[in-house]
Amino acid sequence: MTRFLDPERAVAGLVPAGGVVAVGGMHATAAPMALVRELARQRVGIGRLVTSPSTSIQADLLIGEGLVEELVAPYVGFEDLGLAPRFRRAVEEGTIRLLESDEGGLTHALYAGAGGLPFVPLPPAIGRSDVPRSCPELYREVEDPFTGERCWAIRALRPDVALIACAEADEEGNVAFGRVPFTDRVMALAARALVVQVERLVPVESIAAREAGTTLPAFLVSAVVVAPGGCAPTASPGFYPRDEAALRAYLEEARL
Amino acid sequence: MTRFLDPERAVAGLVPAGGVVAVGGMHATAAPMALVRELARQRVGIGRLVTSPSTSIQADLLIGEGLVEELVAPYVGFEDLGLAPRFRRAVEEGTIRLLESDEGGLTHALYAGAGGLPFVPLPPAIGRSDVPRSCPELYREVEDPFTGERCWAIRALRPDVALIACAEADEEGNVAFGRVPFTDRVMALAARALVVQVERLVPVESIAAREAGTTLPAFLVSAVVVAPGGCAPTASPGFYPRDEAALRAYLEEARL
Amino acid sequence: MSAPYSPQQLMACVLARAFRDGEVVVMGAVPALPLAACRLAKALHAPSLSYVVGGSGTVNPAPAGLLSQSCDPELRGGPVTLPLHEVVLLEGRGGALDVFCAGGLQIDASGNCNLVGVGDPARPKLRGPGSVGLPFLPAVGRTVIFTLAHNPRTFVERVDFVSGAGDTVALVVTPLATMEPDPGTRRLRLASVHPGVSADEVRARTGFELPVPEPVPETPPPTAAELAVLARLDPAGVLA
Amino acid sequence: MSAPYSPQQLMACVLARAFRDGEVVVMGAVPALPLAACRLAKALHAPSLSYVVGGSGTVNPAPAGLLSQSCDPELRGGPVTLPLHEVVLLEGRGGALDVFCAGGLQIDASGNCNLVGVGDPARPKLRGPGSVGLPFLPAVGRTVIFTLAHNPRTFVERVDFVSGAGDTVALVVTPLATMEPDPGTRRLRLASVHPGVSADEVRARTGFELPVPEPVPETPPPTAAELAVLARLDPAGVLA
Repeated sequence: MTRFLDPERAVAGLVPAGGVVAVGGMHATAAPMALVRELARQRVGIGRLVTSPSTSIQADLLIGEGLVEELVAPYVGFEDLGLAPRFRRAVEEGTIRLLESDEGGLTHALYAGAGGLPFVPLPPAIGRSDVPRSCPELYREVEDPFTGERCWAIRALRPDVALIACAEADEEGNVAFGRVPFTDRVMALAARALVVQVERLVPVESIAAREAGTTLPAFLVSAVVVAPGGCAPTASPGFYPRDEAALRAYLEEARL
Repeated sequence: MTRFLDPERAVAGLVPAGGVVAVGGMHATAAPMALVRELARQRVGIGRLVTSPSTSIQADLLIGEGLVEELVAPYVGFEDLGLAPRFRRAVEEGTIRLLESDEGGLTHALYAGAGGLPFVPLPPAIGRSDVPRSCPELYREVEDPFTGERCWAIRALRPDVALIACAEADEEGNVAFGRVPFTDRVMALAARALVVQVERLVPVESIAAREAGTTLPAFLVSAVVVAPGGCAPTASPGFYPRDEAALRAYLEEARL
Repeated sequence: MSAPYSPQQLMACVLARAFRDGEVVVMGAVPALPLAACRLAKALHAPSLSYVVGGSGTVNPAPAGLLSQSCDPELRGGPVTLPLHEVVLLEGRGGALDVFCAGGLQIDASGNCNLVGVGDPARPKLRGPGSVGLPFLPAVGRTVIFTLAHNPRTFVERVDFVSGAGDTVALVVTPLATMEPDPGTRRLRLASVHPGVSADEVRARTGFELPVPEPVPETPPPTAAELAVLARLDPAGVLA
Repeated sequence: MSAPYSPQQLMACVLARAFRDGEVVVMGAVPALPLAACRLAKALHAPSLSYVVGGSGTVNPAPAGLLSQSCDPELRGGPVTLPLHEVVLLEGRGGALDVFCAGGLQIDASGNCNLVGVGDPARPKLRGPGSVGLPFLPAVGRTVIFTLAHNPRTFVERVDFVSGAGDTVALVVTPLATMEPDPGTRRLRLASVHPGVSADEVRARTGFELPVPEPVPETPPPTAAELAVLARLDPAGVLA
């Protein structure tokens, strides 16, 4: 059953210390910042942080707090605003264990986690890059049993908990994305527990009026955290744009 | 570029003789019957027919016409109305080559086809059934390069063309499902060409107002066939229910 | 004194009682009976039960009556619909779905189900629809089997084809009786006979050797509350 | 006589001219320049061009200005949005997407792109954002590389890390020049210099040996029509 919790209780109750934590949102859009800030406040150690194919402040902040031991993130940056300062420093100084990965591999690895598939072979193109051979923890070669050819495969990722931001929830705990889903759906399905931060509560009829595939049922949602404005300084589609001034201020401080 | 064609031209122009043809719709809902009937009318030989996880008249009719050489269909039947007579007879008399398959395997095989993945390992549970070992054409064992354990894998399916039914298209060729997608999205993405039968044309703004993931862009749609009522006797959600009398009449004739 | 009821109404009650609050149930083709059971359970003792109807992916639909098509457009009544693709993921993953309602042309002493056919699968005497989602059965919490055909052709010592393995079977419900696996041997044994049915009759209509407990429990008949809910859910009398 | 224009406006024109009618273009982070190019091409010579903006999955968005965030909520303007998961599928599949707009911290003589960092990847001097979608580059029809940094640190003989292989590179566009692969060796060579730039300057600011054709073609400057469209697309002057 879905519980309705404040950020403090959701993080304390559902994010295991040293666990595999997935954090959604792409770039500076729909990052579950109310939950991310609470992770920092409670100083929850993260054994492995798994992000969307492109992540930003939601990862940089946790890395900067020294909470992340191991990172799976194909892109950490701030797009037009620049590189991710704390991520950059942690990698350059060797204070984080970065598992090199790619967008397609990560997405398929979460698909595998969601579907109980042990691993997923990747398109042949991946072998032309240096990514797979630089991370044997995630990528290994396998023989295609149909053709006999070698190909690269990625291991399934199964986060202990996923933290994502959606627009709305109803009182039963059903949630509506109310936005482009990015890869947050498969991240949600792959995780053993799911905490969804929402902008507001709506009647159940409002969720029911949405089209198939744009909502998630309560039975997949461990906890709903109602946090209006909780994506800031990232954008919450339909509610507010990214707060560029706040992001610039973060970057300025982070670069020190 | 998307072409707007009648069923006759769509089938003649886009369904290669002896090719791998995928036909969407689950059970007696959203079957692209206008296209299926045209396949029968033109007597297009189908090298391999790939269906949804559960198919009905859309496969039984083509099988009954003697057009299907090889079949990948985890379920062919009419639910409460009974077994699929022509499918049943073809298998019992050995006039069709049936590749035994399962719902999960088929879905993952289409995912692999859509993503350029050579094959997909399946959850360990599959090995407890007789399905994988009865069809080496589709299922083979592979060693997990991460754990060393053996598991079953399914080969990617890449149809030459997929035929699906959606609710609406706009004049550019963008389409809106307007219904539960079943596995028709991944079938559409896996195919080299895509023919979408729709109930009606709508303005482009109408498609644009739909949520992400409930539509397909014109660049994936080879042809749109406007065929009001074209799912009958199966249901077209939002337009008409299944025509039970017509299905019963079909079954009566098919059982002869 | 209990009110009159049909075998299918009793079966719906037995299934419903097997669902626990907070669980997630998934069902396949021809969903009328498990749909009735889920809605009954939700109305009476399991308000937080969730159920997913077959290929449609609809969660907790509450249509005006009981539907016999798993992809009926009328199933839209639920608050959420999962694309079938995602239901397939959850079935394979384990941990998300608690109960799988299954059936078969043949069901054997180990609880294996066969939807492929009777006889040599390569050239069957009777070809069934196919295995659909049953191969993933062992990945779901537990399996509940129901069938309207309690006869020696359906209940066989060994299925001709294993569509879904009986590893997680917890309960079998027929118009005559209920069965459950012996925790030691995992073979099915008689668990209860429905009112008015004898253990001998059940054994005679079962094609494998069916252990019978002594004394034989009787399946509790539908309560007045259960029948009242069923009457409301099933105005057309699909289960009557 | 041509009107005044900025280097980025010229680059947008060069990119736009490389897109053919009916093609599908996909772009990644910081999409302002390729977004301008796609909209320019669609307005002038490629009305059936389709473009997919980065992580957002939006197809053919036409926001009020040029956006620098690939997941900006303002990108909703397009008629269709594909979930990123499906864009990933199409990138790997091949045959669906014709042009991938890429870039890099380093770009080498073979057209390989590096977004991982400078120096030993295990302990880099400069860590970049990461490889994102570039490893799938060879699966997409052809790659078009653009960068605002034409200097010897960016254009190197061999990247320190191959994020995306240069196998399908067709064109490189910088503020100084365009390059293309030699069909025989697949190494990049100078294709054209922008007006006012000399081949010597380009060679001096390129960190690998750059073959120069004789005579050196000049990149055609933006036409009045191109500049008019750009002015309309980019009221805020992002490319100015």
